[in-house]
Amino acid sequence: MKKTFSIGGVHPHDSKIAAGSKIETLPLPKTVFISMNQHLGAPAKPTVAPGDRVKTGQVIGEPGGFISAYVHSSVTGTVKSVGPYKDLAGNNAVHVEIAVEPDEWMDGIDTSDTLVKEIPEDRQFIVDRIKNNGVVGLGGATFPTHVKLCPPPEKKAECLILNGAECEPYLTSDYRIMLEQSEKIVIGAAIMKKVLGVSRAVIGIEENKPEAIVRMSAAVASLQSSAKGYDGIEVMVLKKKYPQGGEKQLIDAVMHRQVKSMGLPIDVGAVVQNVGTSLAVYDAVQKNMPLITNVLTVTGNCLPAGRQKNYLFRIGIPLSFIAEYAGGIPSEAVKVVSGGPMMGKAISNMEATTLKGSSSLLYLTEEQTARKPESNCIRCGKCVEACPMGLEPYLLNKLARNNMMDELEQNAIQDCIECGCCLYSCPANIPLLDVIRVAKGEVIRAMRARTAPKK
Amino acid sequence: MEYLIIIISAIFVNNILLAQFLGCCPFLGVSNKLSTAVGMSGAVCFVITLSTLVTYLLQYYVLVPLHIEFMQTITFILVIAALVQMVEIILKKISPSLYQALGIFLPLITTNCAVLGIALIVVTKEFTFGGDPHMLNLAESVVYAFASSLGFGLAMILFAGLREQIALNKVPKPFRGIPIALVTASILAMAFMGFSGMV
Amino acid sequence: MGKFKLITKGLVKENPTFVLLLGMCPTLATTTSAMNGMGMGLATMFVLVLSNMVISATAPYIPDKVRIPSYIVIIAAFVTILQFIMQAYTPAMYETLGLFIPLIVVNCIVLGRAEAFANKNSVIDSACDGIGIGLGFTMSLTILGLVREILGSGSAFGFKFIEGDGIIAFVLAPGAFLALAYLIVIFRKITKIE
Amino acid sequence: MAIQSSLKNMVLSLGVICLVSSGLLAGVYALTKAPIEAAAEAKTNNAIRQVLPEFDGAPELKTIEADGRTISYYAASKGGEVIGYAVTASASGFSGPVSLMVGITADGIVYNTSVLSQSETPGLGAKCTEPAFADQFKNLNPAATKLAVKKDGGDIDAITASTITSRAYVAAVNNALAIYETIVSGGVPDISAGTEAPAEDPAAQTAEENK
Amino acid sequence: MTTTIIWTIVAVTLMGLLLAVVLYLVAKRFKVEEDPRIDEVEKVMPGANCGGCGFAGCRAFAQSCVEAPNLDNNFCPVGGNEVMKKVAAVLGMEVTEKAPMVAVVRCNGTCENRPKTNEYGGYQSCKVKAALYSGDTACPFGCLGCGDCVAACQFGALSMDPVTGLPVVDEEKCTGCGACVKACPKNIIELRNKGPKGRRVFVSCVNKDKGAVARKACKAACIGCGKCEKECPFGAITVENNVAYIDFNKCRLCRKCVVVCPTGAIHDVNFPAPAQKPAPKPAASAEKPATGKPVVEKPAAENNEKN
Amino acid sequence: MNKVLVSPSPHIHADVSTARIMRDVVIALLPSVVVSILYYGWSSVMLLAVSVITCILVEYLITRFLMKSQCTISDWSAAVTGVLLALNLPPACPWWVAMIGAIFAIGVVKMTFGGLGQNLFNPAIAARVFLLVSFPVAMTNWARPAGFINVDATSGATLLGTVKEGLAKGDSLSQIFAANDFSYLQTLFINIGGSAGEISAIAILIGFIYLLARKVIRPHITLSIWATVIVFSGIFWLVDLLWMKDVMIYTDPLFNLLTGGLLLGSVFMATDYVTSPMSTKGGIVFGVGIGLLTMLIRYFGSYPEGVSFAILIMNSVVPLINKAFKQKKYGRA
Ligand SMILES: Cc1cc2nc3c(=O)[nH]c(=O)nc-3n(C[C@H](O)[C@H](O)[C@H](O)COP(=O)(O)O)c2cc1C
Ligand SMILES: Cc1cc2nc3c(=O)[nH]c(=O)nc-3n(C[C@H](O)[C@H](O)[C@H](O)COP(=O)(O)O)c2cc1C
Ligand SMILES: Cc1cc2nc3c(=O)[nH]c(=O)nc-3n(C[C@H](O)[C@H](O)[C@H](O)COP(=O)(O)O)c2cc1C
Ligand SMILES: Cc1cc2nc3c(=O)[nH]c(=O)nc-3n(C[C@H](O)[C@H](O)[C@H](O)CO)c2cc1C
Ligand code: SF4
Ligand code: SF4
Ligand code: SF4
Ligand code: SF4
Ligand code: FES
Repeated sequence: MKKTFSIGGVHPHDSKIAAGSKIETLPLPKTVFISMNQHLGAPAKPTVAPGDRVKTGQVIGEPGGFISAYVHSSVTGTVKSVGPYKDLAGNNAVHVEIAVEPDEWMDGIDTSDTLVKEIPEDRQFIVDRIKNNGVVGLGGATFPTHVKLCPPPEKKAECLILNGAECEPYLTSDYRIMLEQSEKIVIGAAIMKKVLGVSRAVIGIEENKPEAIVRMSAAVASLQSSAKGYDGIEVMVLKKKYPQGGEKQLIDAVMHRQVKSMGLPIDVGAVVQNVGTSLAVYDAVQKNMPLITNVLTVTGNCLPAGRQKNYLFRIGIPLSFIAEYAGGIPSEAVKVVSGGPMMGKAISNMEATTLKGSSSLLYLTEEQTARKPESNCIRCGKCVEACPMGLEPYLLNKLARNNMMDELEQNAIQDCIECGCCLYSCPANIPLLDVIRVAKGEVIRAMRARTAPKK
Repeated sequence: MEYLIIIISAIFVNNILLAQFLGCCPFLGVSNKLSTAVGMSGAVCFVITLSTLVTYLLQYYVLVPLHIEFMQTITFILVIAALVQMVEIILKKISPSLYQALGIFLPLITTNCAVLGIALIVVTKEFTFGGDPHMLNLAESVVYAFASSLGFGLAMILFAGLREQIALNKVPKPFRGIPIALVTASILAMAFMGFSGMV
Repeated sequence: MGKFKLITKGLVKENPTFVLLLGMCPTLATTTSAMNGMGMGLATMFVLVLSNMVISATAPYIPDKVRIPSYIVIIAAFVTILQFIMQAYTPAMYETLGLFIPLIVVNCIVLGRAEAFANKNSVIDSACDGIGIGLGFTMSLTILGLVREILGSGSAFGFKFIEGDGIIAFVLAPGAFLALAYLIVIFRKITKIE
Repeated sequence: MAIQSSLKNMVLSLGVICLVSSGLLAGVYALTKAPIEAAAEAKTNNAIRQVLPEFDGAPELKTIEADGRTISYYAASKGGEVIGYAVTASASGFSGPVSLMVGITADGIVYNTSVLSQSETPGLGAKCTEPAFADQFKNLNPAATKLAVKKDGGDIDAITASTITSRAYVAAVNNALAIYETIVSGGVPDISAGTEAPAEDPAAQTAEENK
Repeated sequence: MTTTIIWTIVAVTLMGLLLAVVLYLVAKRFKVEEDPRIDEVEKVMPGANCGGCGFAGCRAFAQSCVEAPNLDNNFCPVGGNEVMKKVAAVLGMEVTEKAPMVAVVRCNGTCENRPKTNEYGGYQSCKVKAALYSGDTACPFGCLGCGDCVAACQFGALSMDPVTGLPVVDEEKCTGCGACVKACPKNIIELRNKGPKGRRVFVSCVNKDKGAVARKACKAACIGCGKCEKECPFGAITVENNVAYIDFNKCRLCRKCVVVCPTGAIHDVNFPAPAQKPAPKPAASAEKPATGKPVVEKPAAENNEKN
Repeated sequence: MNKVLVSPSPHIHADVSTARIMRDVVIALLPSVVVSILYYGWSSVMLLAVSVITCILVEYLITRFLMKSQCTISDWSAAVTGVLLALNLPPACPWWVAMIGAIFAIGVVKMTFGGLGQNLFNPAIAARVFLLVSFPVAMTNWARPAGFINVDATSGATLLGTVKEGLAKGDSLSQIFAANDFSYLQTLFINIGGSAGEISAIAILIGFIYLLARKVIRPHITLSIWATVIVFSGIFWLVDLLWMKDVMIYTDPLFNLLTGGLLLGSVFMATDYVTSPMSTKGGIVFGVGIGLLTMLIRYFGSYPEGVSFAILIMNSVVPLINKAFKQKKYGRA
């Protein structure tokens, strides 16, 4: 039997419609807006001022804290403004606005196509490259990668897991890079393996991507036979089940270990990185290329077959530009989601720009996405069965609505990974996750407040 | 066997709360939370058993020889009141933790029908546990009292669990609080009728 | 407060059964018929009025620490007197109400009124208070008994108006809880007291 | 407000209250003792009168020793001759003892029965007090009737849905008949069975008086 | 008979005496530690247990009053000065009077002033909505309209106006407990001095965007133009982050600012007549947007002696 | 794009709804309904009609006029309660008994608690018990009305009732079975007497399989009830068989499984989401409890049938079970 995680999970329809579309490169618009808030943690501090000229790959924002990352210009041009600009949720964030001119790359960046297989020996060199090139996790959380690769000395990593699950329906960007950039991903994995000093790296891929499994296995085999440092890397086929890609679930599936409540993967010796992150690590380390591009899927059932696309984009391109370039928003669509349908964010402001972690423009129709009116919970237990964390969403929902903070904590609301399985499967259409997400925030805040003064 | 019959009868078949209506005030009053219900039940168990023992002795070694059985009510309640207060104080001194768990309910218990009720039933009612109708002897009395209080605890704890669940739901406004608790108690009493005839 | 008000407040605003929810055991146990309910109510009222008066008269002379035991003795004395009288003159009713006559001693209404009213007020006022609350209790028990009797046995005050039985559950334990629940709701609706 | 809680005050006040209350109680007790006893006696006499044909004066309370237990019964006489016995007997019903007063005439016929106490369910077993059921035991000749409910192969119609109570009633009557037999025969009563017809002639009564 | 009577009296009296002695000894050995004044203070509290005072319910507040050296830091917003005086009387302490406060809603983005740009489809809760995005209008600061504040108010002082889509405070019911202030994720509700006869002037907007952006989002937004700041003779108004704020301790209710505000973002309530314009400015008045309900609201409790 | 919709994730939903689940339960009940109509004829039709219509009507009236809330009859749950109640009544019981039962089920047991999902007790079961207590005569009248098909069966009494009566008389099982001409084949297809829903084991099992196939229920509760009944009665029966062969008084496991309302109760009523525990472990505890109580009542109680009481009693334990037996959580021991 193929491996998978042990608790809960759901099986939404795959809908990987754009899987067959090769990655195309998007052209550049006249202006880009590069957000200083591209990653988890403190926003970056802009280091340029209006009127400055910047080159492609030049640093324009420096880390604003320990958990933060560099931001680089994705284009060559003149800074027009530095200030608030609305993100895809309509909230203000600091963006650098640049008028685009033809590309002029920063010195030291290798823009050639040659594959560099030799892995640098110096770990510090690798980590610096990753940090200086602004690499963050591309699996969704955009957590600064260098932080994750430098666990505190008392915690020992045992296994690197490359997350190629892409368990969300519709999304195909990870799939496409696994097909088209397999070697680079494996090299990235070998680099991270080196940094972490682990002997094992597992590339987890769900069974619904057979071609990716073949290609990645071939890449691993060829690299293992042609260069050093690739031992211990394997491809693992996983059963199709959402949220396989959640790192806690992936660790459970791959290592049969469970991260304890409020713990980090490193506590059980695991480091999980997205395959896209691995590609970015390759670029950063082997080519000194900052993270200014990523792949994004434009998809949706209401989009005609020919317009299902995977694009290589530069950060800072307005979403409306992409939508326009890709043939406009279909008229049946009522919702545009950035990310997958289970965890992605609905976009209220199409003028917002792409970020390092952008992965899709997903068009959903009213029929697909409109929530049905909420009715009473019938205690069917479908949410309990679906929850991959073994929580009782129906109970959390009721406790939250009655403001019972202590009971919420006792019932482990803080463990919720916001995967959406509960809301997805509730026959009574109860907005479980909506309620849980906010209450979880409050509980975690209360827990922190409690422990903070003691330290 | 006879003790088994007494126990089953007192806990399930003739449940002190759901069939005999003794101790309804705390049943409705302090059953909001499971933890308080458990504490209250424990305290009631203790007091009922102890006071039945004492009042049984009082009845057969004081009142009957003196031919003043008609003073049952007044003497029993006095003794129970004093007993409860004494227990409270002793408990406070000996075991503060137990006092925290059970003791705080003790004052509630003096004016609880269940205690005086059981004490009176034991010395006034004939029972037919398996055999012919007869008055209970000391051992039977104490077992009966203890089992009755277990029945109290059982009903109380089930009820508290149910009420905690009700508290999470949206009960129609006019029914909130006591009315819905009474409806629940009604169905619970109906469920307990299933035990009828078991002894 | 006027004497009239003292008497009427027990009927509605401070109704011991529907508003204060006191004395639940006799309320539930003895209301299998309207007559029984009324009998229980009147018996309680007897004790309530007399003990209220005596406690009101003696309160100034009772030290705080023996307050409760003293009240209990006074109440228990009246209960026993009631027992004698009922045994002598209404033996049938005495037998029907059974255990719940001596249990008047622990009825929270009686001790509650002593604590909350009688020991702070004059003898006359305490008597009125006792009458008011007692009437309220009697009224509630009679109504509850009546409802249960009508539904459960198809009769009212013993007067049978249907053939055969009613919905027997109503004369049994579940019916007691159920009828009381709905009466409280109706009472709340009518009087708009929460 | 209240006076101080000193030891003297406490003892004094509680003592006085107890003294007065108990005195009052004792007084009322003395006053009502007679009516209470009269009421109790009236109740028994009424019950006896109900279950036996007319007799003179008050029935005589007697007891017999049987099975190590003392069983009391009433003998009623008319014109100096014992015309019948009123026997109390009970059996386990649905929710406690069903206790009957059974009147048996000197010739062994069940004259009538009356329920002394029962705690059966209202609407079900409690119907055993109603004539529809109880009248089956009027003028019943145990020799001619099979004293058992129909379900058990007897001649008595059970109360609907209350077989248990009906059985108890029948058993109590049977018990009474057994006691009657002991009374007339002086033997040991068999409380549990006793459906046979009464035996020969009344024998010496070994009952002695009490109190 | 007589023996029975005698035994009755003896037995019961003996028991009573015994009990009295035991209780006396008991009472002597175990003294009650709790301060009886806590009960007394609790009795004068309103008993709403709303937590507005910052304590876990009325009894906790009472306890803290009893323990505190003075009452300066303890104030029951529900009971107001009345109750605090009573508490002080119980404890024999002084109270410093607090001006009565009332909740005001600082958003003027009615459906008309601030058209919807998208439709919100999640759980109807401001908290949830705010966590998701900036809201279903172009103004990222304005009221979200799901009524968390209404649900938070224990006193029924808040209700949603179905026409404007904004909450309305019933100032007679509002006790100034501040629960709504805590509930609003957008920090729109503020507790302000109730003002003499309920009269007060405030800026009904919290939009921090630059003037043009704010104006585009909402016709009645404060655009941070600073006219009111210049106009105010008492220096009560400050403009910061593109939004004006009136300090209610400095404001003397002259209403000059109300007149000059080009968007009608400044509200004056409970004044008998609308603020007088010195001279009509045709261009501005023609464009002047519909303000929510500047001079409406129920008349304040007439002439309260508290001031 | 003429409308922009924004909501929190997830943005898609599984193809499930309350109404669909409830409709599936009604469908699963159809075989039993058909058998009951064929076997008991018009009286069965009438009971079903009265019960279902009253349930729906009462729910409608209460939501409309008393609660003044969204009307919920379109979720089909009232219909489920109605059908189940009707299937639980003796076929000869008068229509007004069904009506009172339906009013009690919906009006008291369901709506006073706030409607679907909020009730603590199973409405249909509670109503049946209420009727049993209130109208013991009507509810134990097993006379068999004329049906559309003619099955040759004699008396009206239920098997369990017959056995209980016989035992009370002092007969042994073999005598009773011989007198009543009992065969297992018969119980499987058509019981000789009983409420409308318990006549055919096959019909109920078809419904069970349908519910499982549609993933409406999971089998753990039902199976644990069966297992408990088999084990419990098996022990008594074996002891009886080995040591008291001539005077057997304990019925065998298969008999207990196939007679009475056990199948109906374990498949359709113990599995009611609202009134059963959430976790699998909890469900098993719940099922074992029902099985045990059923057998205790059957063997030792005064009622011949114990499933209804057993379910009702276990309903009241559900909140405690839910607290004690939680789903296994990720990363917590
Ligand atoms: C507040 C916070 C602190 C974290 N600290 C660390 C850390 O110290 N070391 C580490 O390796 N990962 C750390 N992580 C990263 C998480 O383990 C996880 O990889 C990241 O949140 C992305 O996972 P996701 O996409 O499943 O949410 C942290 C994450 C958060 C949110
Ligand atoms: C419910 C859920 C589903 C996820 N699905 C995926 C996924 O399909 N692919 C993926 O790469 N990361 C997924 N993630 C993010 C991973 O948990 C994790 O953050 C990521 O693999 C860490 O790698 P990164 O730091 O390179 O992003 C998911 C997270 C959650 C909470
Ligand atoms: C609450 C309740 C009270 C009952 N009361 C009696 C009763 O007083 N007498 C009785 O014989 N059976 C009583 N029963 C038992 C049932 O009615 C039982 O079915 C009956 O005794 C035996 O049925 P049958 O008489 O139809 O054979 C009671 C049952 C319940 C649930
Ligand atoms: C599997 C399943 C079983 C059900 N069983 C019952 C039942 O036994 N009795 C009932 O009244 N409703 C039943 N219902 C319907 C519904 O859950 C019930 O009316 C609720 O208890 C009312 O809140 C059932 C529903 C489902 C899905
Ligand atoms: S969103 Fe949270 S509660 Fe819901 S299924 Fe996922 S982990 Fe469980
Ligand atoms: S899935 Fe929905 S209806 Fe079912 S238990 Fe969970 S919250 Fe309730
Ligand atoms: S409106 Fe706000 S401040 Fe006023 S009473 Fe309500 S919650 Fe408290
Ligand atoms: S004022 Fe705040 S809490 Fe109230 S509706 Fe508006 S956003 Fe929500
Ligand atoms: S009357 Fe209060 S406990 Fe019985």
